[in-house]
Amino acid sequence: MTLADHLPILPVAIPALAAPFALLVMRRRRALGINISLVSCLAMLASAIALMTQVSDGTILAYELGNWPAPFGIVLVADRLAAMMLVLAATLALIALLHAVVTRADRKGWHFHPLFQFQMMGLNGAFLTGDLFNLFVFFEVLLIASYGLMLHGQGPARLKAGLQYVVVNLVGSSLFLIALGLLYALTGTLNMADMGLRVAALAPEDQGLLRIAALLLVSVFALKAAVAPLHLWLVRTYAVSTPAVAALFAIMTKVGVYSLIRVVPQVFGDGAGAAAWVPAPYLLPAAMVSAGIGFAGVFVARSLSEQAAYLVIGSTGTLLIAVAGWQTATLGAALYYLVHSTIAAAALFLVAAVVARRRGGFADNASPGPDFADRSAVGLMFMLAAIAATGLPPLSGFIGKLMILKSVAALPDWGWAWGVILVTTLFGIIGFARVGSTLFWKRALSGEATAPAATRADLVAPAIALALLAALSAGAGWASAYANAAAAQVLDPALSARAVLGEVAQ
Amino acid sequence: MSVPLPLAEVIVSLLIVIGGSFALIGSWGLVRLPSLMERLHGPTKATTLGLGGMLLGSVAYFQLVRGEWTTHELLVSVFLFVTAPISANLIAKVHLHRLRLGEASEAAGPAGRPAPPTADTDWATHEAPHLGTPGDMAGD
Amino acid sequence: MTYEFLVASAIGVLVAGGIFLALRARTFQVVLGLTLLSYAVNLFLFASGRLVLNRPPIWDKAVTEYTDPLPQALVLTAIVITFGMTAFVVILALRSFLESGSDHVDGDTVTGDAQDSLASDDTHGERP
Amino acid sequence: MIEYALGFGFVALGLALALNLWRLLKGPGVTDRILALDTMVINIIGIIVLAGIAGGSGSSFEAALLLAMVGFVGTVAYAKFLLRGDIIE
Amino acid sequence: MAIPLTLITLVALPFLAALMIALLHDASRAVHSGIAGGASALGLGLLVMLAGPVIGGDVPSASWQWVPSLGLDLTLMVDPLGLLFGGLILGIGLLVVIFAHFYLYAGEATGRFFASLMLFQGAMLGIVIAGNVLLLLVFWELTSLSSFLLIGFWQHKAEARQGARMALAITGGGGLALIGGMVLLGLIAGSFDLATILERGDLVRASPLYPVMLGLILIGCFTKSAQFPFHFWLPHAMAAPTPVSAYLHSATMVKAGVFLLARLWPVLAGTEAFTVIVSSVGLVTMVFGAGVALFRHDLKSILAYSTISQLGLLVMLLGFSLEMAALAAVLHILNHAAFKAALFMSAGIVEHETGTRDIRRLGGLAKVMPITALIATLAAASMAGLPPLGGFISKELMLYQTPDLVLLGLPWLVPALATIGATLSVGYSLRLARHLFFGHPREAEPHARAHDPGFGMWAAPAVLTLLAVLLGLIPMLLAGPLVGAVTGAVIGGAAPEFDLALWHGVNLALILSLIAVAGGVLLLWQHARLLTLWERAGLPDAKQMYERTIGFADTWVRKAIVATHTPSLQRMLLASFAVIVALVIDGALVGGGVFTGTRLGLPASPPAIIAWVLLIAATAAVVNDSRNRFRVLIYISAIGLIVSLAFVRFSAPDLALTQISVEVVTILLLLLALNLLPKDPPLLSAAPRKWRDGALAIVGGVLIGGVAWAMLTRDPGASIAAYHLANAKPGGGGTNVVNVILVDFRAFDTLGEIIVLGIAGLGIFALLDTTAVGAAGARLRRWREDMPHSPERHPMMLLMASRIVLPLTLTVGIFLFLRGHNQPGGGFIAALVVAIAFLVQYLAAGFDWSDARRRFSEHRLIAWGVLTAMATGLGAVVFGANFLTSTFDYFTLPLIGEFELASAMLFDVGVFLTVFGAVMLALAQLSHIAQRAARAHAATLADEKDAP
Amino acid sequence: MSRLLPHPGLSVLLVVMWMVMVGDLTFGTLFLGLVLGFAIPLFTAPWWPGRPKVRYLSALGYCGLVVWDIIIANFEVAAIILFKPNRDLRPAWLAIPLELTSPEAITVFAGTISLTPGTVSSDISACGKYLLVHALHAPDPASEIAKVKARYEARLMRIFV
Repeated sequence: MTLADHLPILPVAIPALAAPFALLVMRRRRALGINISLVSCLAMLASAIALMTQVSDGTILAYELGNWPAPFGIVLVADRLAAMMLVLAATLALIALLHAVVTRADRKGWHFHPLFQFQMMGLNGAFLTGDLFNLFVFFEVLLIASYGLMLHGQGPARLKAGLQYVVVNLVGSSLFLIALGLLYALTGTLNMADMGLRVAALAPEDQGLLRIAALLLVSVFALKAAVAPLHLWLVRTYAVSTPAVAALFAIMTKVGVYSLIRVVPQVFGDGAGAAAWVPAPYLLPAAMVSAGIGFAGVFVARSLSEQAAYLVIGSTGTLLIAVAGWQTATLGAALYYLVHSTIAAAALFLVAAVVARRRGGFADNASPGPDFADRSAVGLMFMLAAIAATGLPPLSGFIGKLMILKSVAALPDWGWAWGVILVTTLFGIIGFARVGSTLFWKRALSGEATAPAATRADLVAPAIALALLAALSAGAGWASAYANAAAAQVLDPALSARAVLGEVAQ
Repeated sequence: MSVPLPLAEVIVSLLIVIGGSFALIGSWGLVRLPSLMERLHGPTKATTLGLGGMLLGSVAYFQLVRGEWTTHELLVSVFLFVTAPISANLIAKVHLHRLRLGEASEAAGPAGRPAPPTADTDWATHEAPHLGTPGDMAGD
Repeated sequence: MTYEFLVASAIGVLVAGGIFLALRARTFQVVLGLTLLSYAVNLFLFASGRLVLNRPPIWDKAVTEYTDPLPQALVLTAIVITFGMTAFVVILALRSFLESGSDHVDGDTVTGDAQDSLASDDTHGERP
Repeated sequence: MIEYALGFGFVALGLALALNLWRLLKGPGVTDRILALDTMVINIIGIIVLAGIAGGSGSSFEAALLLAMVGFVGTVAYAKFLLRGDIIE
Repeated sequence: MAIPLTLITLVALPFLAALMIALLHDASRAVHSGIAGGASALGLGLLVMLAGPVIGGDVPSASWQWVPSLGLDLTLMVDPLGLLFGGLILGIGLLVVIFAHFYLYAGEATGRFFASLMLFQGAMLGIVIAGNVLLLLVFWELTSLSSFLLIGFWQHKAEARQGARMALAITGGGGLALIGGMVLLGLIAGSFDLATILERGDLVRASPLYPVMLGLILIGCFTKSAQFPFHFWLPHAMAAPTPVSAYLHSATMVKAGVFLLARLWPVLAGTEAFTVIVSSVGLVTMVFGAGVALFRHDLKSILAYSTISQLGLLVMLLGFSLEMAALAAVLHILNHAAFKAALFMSAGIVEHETGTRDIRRLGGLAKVMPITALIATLAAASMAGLPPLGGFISKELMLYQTPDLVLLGLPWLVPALATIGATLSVGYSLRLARHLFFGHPREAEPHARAHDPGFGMWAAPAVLTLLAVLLGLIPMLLAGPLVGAVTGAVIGGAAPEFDLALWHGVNLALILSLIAVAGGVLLLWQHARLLTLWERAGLPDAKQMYERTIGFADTWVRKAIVATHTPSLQRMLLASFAVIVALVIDGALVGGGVFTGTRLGLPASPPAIIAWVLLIAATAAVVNDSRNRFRVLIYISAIGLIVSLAFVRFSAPDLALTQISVEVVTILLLLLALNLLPKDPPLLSAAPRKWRDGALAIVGGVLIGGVAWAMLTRDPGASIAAYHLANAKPGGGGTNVVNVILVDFRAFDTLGEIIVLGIAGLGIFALLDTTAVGAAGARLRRWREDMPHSPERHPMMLLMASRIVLPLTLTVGIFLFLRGHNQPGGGFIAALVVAIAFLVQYLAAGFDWSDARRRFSEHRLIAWGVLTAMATGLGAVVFGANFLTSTFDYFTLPLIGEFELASAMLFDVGVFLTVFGAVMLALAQLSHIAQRAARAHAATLADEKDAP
Repeated sequence: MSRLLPHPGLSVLLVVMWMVMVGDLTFGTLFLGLVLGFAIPLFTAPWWPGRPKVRYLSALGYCGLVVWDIIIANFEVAAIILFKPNRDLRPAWLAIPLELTSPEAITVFAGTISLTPGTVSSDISACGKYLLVHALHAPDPASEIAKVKARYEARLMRIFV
């Protein structure tokens, strides 16, 4: 066995090691802790990319923890989709961490870096695991870590929002457990691939329970993905979080989307009887409503961070519209747009932070303030971020939306989908134009120019994010091809079943 | 030990019955006795002889009937003997405290309220133990 | 009266109580509601292995029949996690009460609450 | 024979539990409720012990042991709360 | 130079220029304009190089793959149409740059200006030479964005910001419609390659989706080229600096719509729908624009509406679906570009010199600025369509075509309206020239300092006017071949025979244009009276409508959002629970299947039933009594007791142990918290809400309970647990299968689980670490115990007992840990027991006393615990096995006898450490925070005292 | 000696307890028990500062006595609960003057009183010289006090020197 054989465990193991070490050194030698955190993120990225290169040819790596054969032990499954999410998460983490360190946001408490690493461990684990209960565990890991991060810096606003966030997610976890119990009671297994096979063999008298379980499970994912009407928790939570954290949170809702994409075809595919493609009747309308609400929020929001928070809802809705098609093309489009929208939202949160840092008391509210440092540079960044957020050229959002529009056109009610997508985009454009022109063009008559920013280093992180979006747009050919391949792989559960359970299962 | 089975069964059953009855009596006392201080006596039965009986019964059963050496039931009794008085003591303290506060729900029993031991001191619940006296645990 | 009925109905009652309390406006009640819910959920998850009497999953040459051990392991994990979460939410509720002086779930100030001993003058909450 | 004894024991402890419940709900004093809870722990230990005998396995005695400890801690905590408010000061 | 390279450079040049200027934004104006002009000139040169062959009939094109899966390729091609527009964009661009260099005032951000200008130029150029419709869309939206920057260039002006926003909203929105239309077009035609699409016109027109597609595309075109009713953004775009207006509204921005109509003419044109919609919209716009222009007083506003009108003319011509009309359109595009740019620049000059654009304040400028007067007048004449200027020819052609189109079944309608339009345009053109330059000055002030600008400033308009003149004098020589080729490109075939000349003999067109001229003069003569009528009419202003619509949408959407999205936990949870209930019901109804399964039930024993009653009663008490918080805690622990009893009964000893120990810790935690929380505050919910929630709760309870029943009454199928049971001893080396699952089969879960607990500990620490400061600290210091307390801090008996309880409990803990692998117990339970043992110390002896004797740091315990667990996992990797692979063996020592060592035990140690650390951290932190807050405060006070 | 074995009695108790808990009489168990019996008191010594001198033999005798009393008294109290109506009940507060001084001794004394049914030691006086005991049925408090002091306190005086 070489290290390459253990590649799938690395994205989980690295942060799980880094976190306690950071915790040990944090109190006495902060700098060392920061370095541990940064190095760990780089290592994560490296391992994720290595994993991607391994699976990009379509191989599915199954890593049996403790050498216990699947489905009896826990197995990690690394396929194109998982690798993609891992790379995305690591990249985002690097950007967020960079911003946190540069802006010294990580110095408000003792536990930022350990929590951050644990958060990454939770995310990576959730992306890799092929076991439903293990997925629950990693959900909890990333949630509790996110509680800590979300409350980082504290203050009344965060505490209020945090309480709501935590309670809602606790209810979600309970729901998850009920669904799990039901599924185990019916199928007698926890391994997703195995469960997929067993679900297909269920007796007719169990179909009702099966459907209930499936619906509950899906609703848990919807709650995490903040799909209307389960989205109410998101806005305040994200708007009040420390910007670096909020930027990282951009991927948290995508975990729900990911789980949906991962579990539904694998477990509730064609063979699943009453639970076949179970979210079908609800997903599309819910997605449309989310998109509507999200961009309506962008349209009326009164501060950048609030806009960014609503954007998260809106973009998730948009990409779920595509997901609801459950076809290779639509799913491929959705995956490409998923990557884009995650980075775009992060960029917007970071720009909001940069603005707030420079405008003093005016923060990032959409109200005219005095002139501030690097106004035109920041303004340009905001414009690019807004372009990305609304999906205009030349950044990747445009290509993503084109892919979605084109692929969705094959669906029965494509008209609705198109209408929602196009109109919401318009709302976004108007909203961003208004806020941007007020923030960066209008000048308050009163109020002296705020002092020049202590550092310009905080411009780096958002710049990197925007550069990534440009790259994603330039390399859209490769990226979209990869996304489509990943989609095709996900939609053929037999592949992963074979990889996980071996030929015998077939 | 070699005890003929019937006898063993008799012993076990007897212990179980005694234990059960005392537990029941204790709880009955908890219900019927007039005020808290009296009720407080109920559980002590259940604790000591009630549980003790059943635990001994269990030991005897595994020992004599099944011939397995299981003694760790006794530990339960050990713990209870150590802890039960403390629980009773604290509950009594709370009662005295609330009695002094005049909580409506906390009625004095037939024994009335305890008089202070002497003129110049009061019970520890109402007056911090004097320095240097056994009750003075503030130093710890 | 079968054990199955007892357990199922108990789960139902706990869930009902949990939902009702979780929808109250005071943090403490919400916490209670979550506690009830977690009892119900643990029982439910445990029940997914069905009910078996006197067959603990302790391996023994003599015994051939065991209850399903897996749900027990899952519930154990679940209990631990729920404990951690509950602890966190309790502290969070307390903390936000201390910060805002209100134990309303949305941090709204409730008229008629005497608990807030802090005069409104010094609320220099965060230090930058 | 033992079966009958066990049956008696179970019924007795069951009744005891019921009586505790009555006291637990009725009060009147909060001390009565604490006491009821304390007694309940004892009775439940009893039930566990009897169940152990009935099931012929000692695997549940640790539960009894733990209950004995934990019941004590609970009572102490409640009492300390009522006496001092801050149970760990 | 190779064709592909040429094309890519052609497009890239402006963007590179923009980039350079942006990078050198601190450099002087000369540098900026130099780069911009140089880029434009270079591009123009390249285009000229291509001109010969293109007009000769071959279409240089190049293609690179970009997003194959999408059909979006980087295809560039220069056909005559592209050539014409490219020429206009670059040529006029160059002139505008020169003009702007002199026009811009000192101290203006020329860097930003020229960068945006180049950006825009690149986008425009991209539109006209894009060979792939999706690529065209990319550039299309880019023009909207860059024009946003240009129009808003004077950021401090409110109207500039509004104008920019409006332009972006309208054109960008139209662009979205266009995206839809183009994607549809591509899907219908089966390709997004422009050339391919242009060949498949019949296929497209036959498609059932054609109307939708047409509608979407037309919205795109109309918004861009300001057709009625989307025209209103254009006049407000005049807030931009004049060079920008000259560029956007003569040759580029607004022409993009016209260009697209022309580009897709072979595909779209010819159908009834196309002809009627396009031509009528164009007609209306033409007349409407001209009419408004006649009554404007702001120079640029007049030009703006004239632009609208002229664009209407072009659109109408293209809408005719006639080849000759197309030709006329092409010619007029050329003309309009020339005279309109010239006029804007002259307007800029006038404003620059006189400081006003209100023609009512100006007049007789011909004396003081003759050159400008000459240029502007000639250009205006061309706009009016007077001979011998280019405008005349194209208008002739237009009028000549009008009878061929019949709308509403009225053959005279189109010619009549066209003539009216022409008349009006004669009117406003003449009025413009006359008011500005002839008669005598109306106001002295602006007149005083007016004089001709330097050559640099009037050179550009001069060139354009010259072009306009020559287009009239020698049209065939100058533009004949080009127009022919372009027309061919537009109609997608050979251009019809045509001859461009001033004189075609007396025909309808001539008569009509004579009428127009006469009418124009008449209008000018009667203008004052007409003006009063017009102002009395007071037509609605589209801009206000727009503003109102946006404002309306904003207020109401915001109302709706605020109403629904004010963060309220109760609402969030209500939504969640409602969804859950609905879904369960759906599952039950749709899924079908039977409710009660076939499994035989186990008869319940009497104590069990009583315990059940107890649980129900306690739950009811919790709900009903939840106001008295302390009491509720007692009920809760009663419930916990019953649950653990259930675990014992249903043969789950490990669960019972866990439940019991977790129970007590939770209670301690709640008591600690409750000490500072209100003890029995009034309840808040009103009755109706209670009923609603109660109903929901009952439904939810019944549903979940029912599901549980359905589940419990079914026989389990084959479970993977069988494998665990079979392999626990041989494979995992332990007889307690649950524990083996936890530390071996599913150790990965446990790893996550302890991490959750560890994080919870850290989070709690972080939360409480800051209680001493800020509002919380202040509140804590003022916190008065709300119930009188007993003075005795440490009851003697308790303290004495605790000293013996500690070692006893520790022993039990170690015992539970060691046997965990084979009997109920294990690291987690042991950790909780040990934690409880220490907590008893804290309870009895107080925090300080006990904490002083503590020999461990919780943070380190957590860290080392996780590390230990990870180490066991990685240890396996070191030995080449998979992560968390366990091993075990039996050893025998003399005297001791045989005993087992399993690597899983080490993992369990990790569990123990983490859990113990987390629990201690949480509770120790929470204890006596009030005192600690006071202490911290005292300390800070002391520091402050020491400081000075 | 006292530093390595702070509480010899405790150590013995732990070893016995370990044997009882593990429930087999192999040498391995005993060895582990001895290790724990040595280590745990050492580890927990800081939490038990007092070093009471105890006569262990007489302590054992005392335990026997107490157990016997418990059994007897249980039946008495059971009789009271079952058959004596509340109106005939004569509960009383007894303030028992203490001659014991060490907290350990007093605690044991109070514990004994609580364990033997019919009496519950409720509180100690602030001066530490009196023990407040509640008797379920004490028609004659004085004799009750005398009995308790004679039967238990006297013996404890001899055990705790």
